[in-house]
Amino acid sequence: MSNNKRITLQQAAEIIKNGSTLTFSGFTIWRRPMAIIYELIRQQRTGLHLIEVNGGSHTEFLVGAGCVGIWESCWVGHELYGKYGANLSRKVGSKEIIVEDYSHAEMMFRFAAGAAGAPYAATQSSLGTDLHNPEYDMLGRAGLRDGKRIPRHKYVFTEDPFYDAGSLVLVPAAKVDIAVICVQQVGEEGTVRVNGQYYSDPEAVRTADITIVMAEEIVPEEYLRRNADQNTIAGFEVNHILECPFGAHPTGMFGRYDVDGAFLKDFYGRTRSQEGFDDFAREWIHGHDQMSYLEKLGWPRMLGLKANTALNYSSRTKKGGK
Amino acid sequence: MSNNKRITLQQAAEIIKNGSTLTFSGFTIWRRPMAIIYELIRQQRTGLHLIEVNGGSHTEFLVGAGCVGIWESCWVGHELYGKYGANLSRKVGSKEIIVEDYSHAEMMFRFAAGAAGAPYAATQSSLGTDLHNPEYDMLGRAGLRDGKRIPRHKYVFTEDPFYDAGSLVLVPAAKVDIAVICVQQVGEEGTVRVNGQYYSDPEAVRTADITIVMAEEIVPEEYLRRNADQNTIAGFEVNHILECPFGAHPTGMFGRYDVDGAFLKDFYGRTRSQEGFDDFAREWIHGHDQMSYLEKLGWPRMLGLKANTALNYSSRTKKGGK
Amino acid sequence: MSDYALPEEYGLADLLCCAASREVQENEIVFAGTGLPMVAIMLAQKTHAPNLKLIFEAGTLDGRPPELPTSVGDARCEMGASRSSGLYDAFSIAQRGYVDLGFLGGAEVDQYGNVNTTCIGDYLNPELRLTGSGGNPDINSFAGRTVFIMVHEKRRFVENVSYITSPGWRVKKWPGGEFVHRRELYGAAFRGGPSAVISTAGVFRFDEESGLMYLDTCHPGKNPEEIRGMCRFDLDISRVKGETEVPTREELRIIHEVLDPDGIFIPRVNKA
Amino acid sequence: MSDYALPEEYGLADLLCCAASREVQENEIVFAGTGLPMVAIMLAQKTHAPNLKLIFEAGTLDGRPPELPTSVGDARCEMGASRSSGLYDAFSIAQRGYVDLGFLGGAEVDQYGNVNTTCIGDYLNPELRLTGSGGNPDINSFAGRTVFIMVHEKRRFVENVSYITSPGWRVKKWPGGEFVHRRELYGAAFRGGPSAVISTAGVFRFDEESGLMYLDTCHPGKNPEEIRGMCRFDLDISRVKGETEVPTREELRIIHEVLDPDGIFIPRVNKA
Repeated sequence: MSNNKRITLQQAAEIIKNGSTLTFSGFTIWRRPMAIIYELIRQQRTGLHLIEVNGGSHTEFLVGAGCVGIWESCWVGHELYGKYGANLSRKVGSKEIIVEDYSHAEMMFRFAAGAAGAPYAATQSSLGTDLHNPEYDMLGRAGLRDGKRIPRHKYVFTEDPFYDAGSLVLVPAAKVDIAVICVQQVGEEGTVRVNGQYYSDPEAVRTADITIVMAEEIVPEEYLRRNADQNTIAGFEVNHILECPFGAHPTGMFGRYDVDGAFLKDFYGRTRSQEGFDDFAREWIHGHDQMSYLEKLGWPRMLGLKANTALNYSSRTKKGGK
Repeated sequence: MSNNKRITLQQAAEIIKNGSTLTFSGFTIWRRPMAIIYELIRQQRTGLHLIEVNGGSHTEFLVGAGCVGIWESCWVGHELYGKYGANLSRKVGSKEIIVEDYSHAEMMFRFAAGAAGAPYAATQSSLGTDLHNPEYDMLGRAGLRDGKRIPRHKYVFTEDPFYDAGSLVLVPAAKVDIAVICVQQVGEEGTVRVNGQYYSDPEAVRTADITIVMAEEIVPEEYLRRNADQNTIAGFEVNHILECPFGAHPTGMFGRYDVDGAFLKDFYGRTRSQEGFDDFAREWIHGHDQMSYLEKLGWPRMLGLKANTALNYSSRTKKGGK
Repeated sequence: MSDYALPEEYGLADLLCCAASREVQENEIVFAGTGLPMVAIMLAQKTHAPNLKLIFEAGTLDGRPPELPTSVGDARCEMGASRSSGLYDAFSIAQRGYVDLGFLGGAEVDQYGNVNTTCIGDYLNPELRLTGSGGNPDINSFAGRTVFIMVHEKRRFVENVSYITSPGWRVKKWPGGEFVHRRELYGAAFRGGPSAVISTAGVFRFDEESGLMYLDTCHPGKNPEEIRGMCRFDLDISRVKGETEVPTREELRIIHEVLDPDGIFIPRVNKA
Repeated sequence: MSDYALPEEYGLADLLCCAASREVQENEIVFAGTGLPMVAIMLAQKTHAPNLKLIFEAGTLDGRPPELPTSVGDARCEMGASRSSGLYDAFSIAQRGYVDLGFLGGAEVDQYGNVNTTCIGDYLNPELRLTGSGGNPDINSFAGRTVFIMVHEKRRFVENVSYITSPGWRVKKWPGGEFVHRRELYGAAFRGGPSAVISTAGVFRFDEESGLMYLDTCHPGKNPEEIRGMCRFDLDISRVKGETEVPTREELRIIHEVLDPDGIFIPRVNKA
C-alpha cells in the first residue's frame, strides 16, 4: 500500500467500476459521502450493487440516477424530510432494481461477521417474519447466488447446539469491493477519527477490499496518533484519502454541520417521478463540480447549518414542520 | 437498578459466591482487579469458575489460594516476570482444578458472541490443533456440560454454507455471573472511561449478569458525559462501583502506573510450591486490608511506578533483566 | 387527583403521546425511534420515569437530548449520553436482553400484532414499496415489550398483513410458513412481544396465550362497536376497561412548552 | 557490501534477532509478541522495512513503541499508534486477512511445523503444564507466514509434538484426528503457514507440498549432519543453502544502543 494515499474526487469515483459492490459510512441522513455520490452520477456509473446497513438520501440519489442494479439493506428514506425512498419505490415497482431485504440488526451482524473475517453470524432477530420467507429470496430468484459477493443462501435456519436457545438464523457475512467513508478527520497515513456516533463505519471498512476516506480535513498524522484511543479506524485499513469540506451535504456531520432538511425535502418532493429526478439532477449535479455546487448553495445557507462548537449541532437550523 | 451504586471492597467480594462464574478486565499483567482478588482470598471463596479471555497474575493468586475449581481460558503467566503459571501448573498436575483450553481468538470470539447475545461464533482459527481434540473436552469428561454456564459442547464442527470457505468451528458464547472490572475512571452512575487499550473489557461486561467496576477514581458523571464518544461502557451496564486507588497493583494501569515487575518476580519465584504460596499470602494478603497493603508497599515504590503524564507509562521503572 | 385537560384543550396527537408515555415504567431501558415516540418517552422522563434510559439505534446509549432530534443519527441524541458508539453496540445490547421497551410504528397491523412496514400488496409485485424494515423487527424481537403507535384506518387493521415485517404473538415458522406462537419460535430469546397498539381510535392489547388483539380502552368519543367496525378482523371487545386516560394539563405544558415548542411532531390544538 | 560483524562481536541472541529481522519485508503488517521477536521487528523497521506496521494482540494497531514493552498490554505499545482498541479488533483484523507475518515461539516443534506451548507429556496426565496457547494458534492460523524462534534441543525437535497447540503444514482433522495438509482443512482461510523456524542451531523451512521441515542454513560453527543429529525425526538436509547470514555492525549498534540498551531481551556479548 502506497504511503501517498491522496486522490481527487474524480479519481475516487473512477475507482468504482460499473458493477462494483459498494458500501458507505453514515446513518440514513448523516455522514454520507455525497460529493463522491454526485461524481458517480456525473460519471454515469451503472449496475452498482449496494450492500448497506441502512440506506438514506445517498441511496435515493444513486438509485434515481439509474446507477444501482442491486440493493441489499433494510431501510431507505430521508427521516423527517421524506418518509420513504420514492426513487427506490418507483424502480421496485418497474422491476428496474433487485431489492434484497434483511432487518437492520441482521444487516449490522452481516457486516460485523464480514469485518471479523467470519463467514456468517447467528442471530435470533426477526424470527417468524417474512424477511425469512424463502419465496422472497430475490437474488436467488434472479439466479445470482454464486458464493462470491452474493452468498449461496439468503439465510440458513438452524438451532442452538450449545445452550438450547432454540431457533436461529445464520446471516451471511457482507463482502464488498469498496467502502466509501465520509468523516471529520483523516491523517495523512489514513488514520480516521470519527467524532460522535461511528454508526457502522468500522465494520464497513473491514468488509471491503478497498477503502476510500473522504474527510472534512486531512490533518497531520502525528496529531491523531497522540491519542490513539480516540481514533476509529487504523491507517492500514485505508487505501485512499481525500479532503472535501462539506462533502456530506445535504446530509449532516456531527460537530461540523447539520442535515440540510430543506434541501432533502425539496429532493423528496421533486423526485417522485423520473422526470422530476432528472430535472433535479440537471439543476444540482450535472454540469457542476463540488466547488460550483457549494457556490450554488451559497454561504448564508451553509452558515445556518454550521454546528455550534459546544453543542455539536446547529442551534440555528430550522428543522421544519410536518 | 439502584442509582446509588457505591459499595465497599468487602461488599464487592461478598457479591461473589462460592461457585460463581467470573470474568475480569485487563490483559495478562495489566488492569487486573487485584484489590478485589485479595479480598476474595481473605474471604476464602471456593469453587470459582473463571472464564477469561486470558489469565494472568490475578489468576495465579486465586488459583494458588485454592479459590478456583474450573478455569476456561488460553494462557496464564506473568509475561516477562514469570514465564508460566506455576500455581495453575501445580494444580493441573495434582488434578485439583479443571482446565478447559481454547485459543486466544476463540476465547475472544466466545466473549464477543456472549456480549452480542448470540449463542456462538463461527471461526476458522486453530483448525487442526489439539485444542479441537474431542478427547480433551475436560468439562465433558467431568460431566459438567449442563447447557447453563457450561455449554453442551466444547466445540461444534461445521462447514460454511454461504461462501464455500470450508471447515469452521463454532465456539460457544461465554456467559458469566459476574464481571469484575478495574479501570481508570467511573462516573457516579456507572459510565466507564478506559484510557488506552480496552482489551476485552466491553465484552466481559456484557456477558455478565452483574458488573462490578473498581476505579482509580469515581468522577462526576457529568464530566464523562461531556464527551460520550470517549467512554467505553454505558452506565446501565454497571451494577456496582467502588473507588480504590492503586487497586490493580501489582498489575499496571495505562496512564496511571506501571506493572510492579519486582513484586511479580518475587511472587513467581516464591509460589512454585503450595507452602511458598501460603507464605506469600500470609505476608501480603491475610491480616491486611487495602490500605495496610499499600502502606507495606510504601510510597517510594509506588512513586517509582507512577506513569509520566505525557508518556502514559513510568520513565523510571526498571523492567528487570532476564 | 390529576388535573386532566378538557376535550378542547388537547388534540389527538397529545392523547396518543400521553398514552404512549404511560406505557413507560421507571428505570426502564427504552429503545427509541424519532418523532412522536421520542416525545412520549421524554414526557415520561419528565413526569413519572425520571431514570429511564434511552438507547438510540444509531449507537447512543443513555442519551439526554436537550431538544428533539430529527433522526437517531442526529448529533442532538448524543448530548449528555453515557456512551456514543455504533449500531453494533446498540443491537448487541438489544439482543443481549437489556431492553425493556421499544416504541415502533407501522403501516399495517394484524390480529396477532404482526406489523408491516415493507410494502403494500404482494411483495413480488408490490402496489407500493415502503421504507423497509429498519430496526422494527429487531427491537420487537429483543425487547421485553413493544408499543406500536399507528393511524387507525380499516385497511391498516387487517386479518393478515401482506408482509410480516415485525413479529407479533403468532408468527410464521419457516421454511414452511405455518403460524406458531412466538414463544415456540423464539426459545430462549422470548422475552415478550407487542404489549400495546395505540391507534388514533383506541388502545389495544394482546392475549398472550391466544396471541389475539383485544380492545383495552377507547379514545374519548369512540365506542367499542365503532372501533370493531374499523378492523378487518373480528376484534375482541369483551375486555374493554373504559376510556383512554386523557392528558393532564401538566403533560400538555411539558409537550408544548418544553419538548416540542415548534410543534414539529405534535401540533398545538387550534380549536378556537 | 555489508559490514558483517566478526564472530567475537556478536552472540547467539544477536544472530537469531538479525535472522528474524530478515524475515520481515517492507510494508508488511506484522503481528508482534514481546521479547526477542519485537526486537527483531523493530530492527527491521530501523533497517530495511521502515513502513512495516505492528499489530499487538492486546489491541494496538500500528504502534510505534519508543522503548521495548514488557508485554503487548503495555502502555509503551500504544505510543504513536494509529489506533488503540481491544482484542476483538486485533483478532478480527487477523481473521479478516490483514496480517502478513507473525512471530511466535514454542516449547516443541515437529517435522510438519506443528508447535506445542500447552504441556509436556500426555495432556490428560501432564508432566508439566505450560502457559497454554495464548494467541499462538490464532496468529499462525490467520497470517500469511509465521516465523518461530526456538531454543534448539533434541527433545524439542520431535516427530510429533505431544500436543498440537499451533498448526503446521500437516495437521489433524477432527473429529477423527487423521493428518491432512493444512490447505485442505483451512479452505478459504488458507493463506500460508510456518515459513521458518529459527533455532539456536540453524534456520529451517518447509516444503509446502509435503509439509516437511528442511534445513535451510546452519548457524556459524554448526554443520548439517550435526543439526540433523539434534532432531528426533529424519531432518531433510539436502537443500542447505549454506551459513546463516551473520549480523552487521550496524544491526548490532541498533540492537544494543537503540532498541535494548539495558540488555533485557538480548544480552551484550562479553567474550573478552
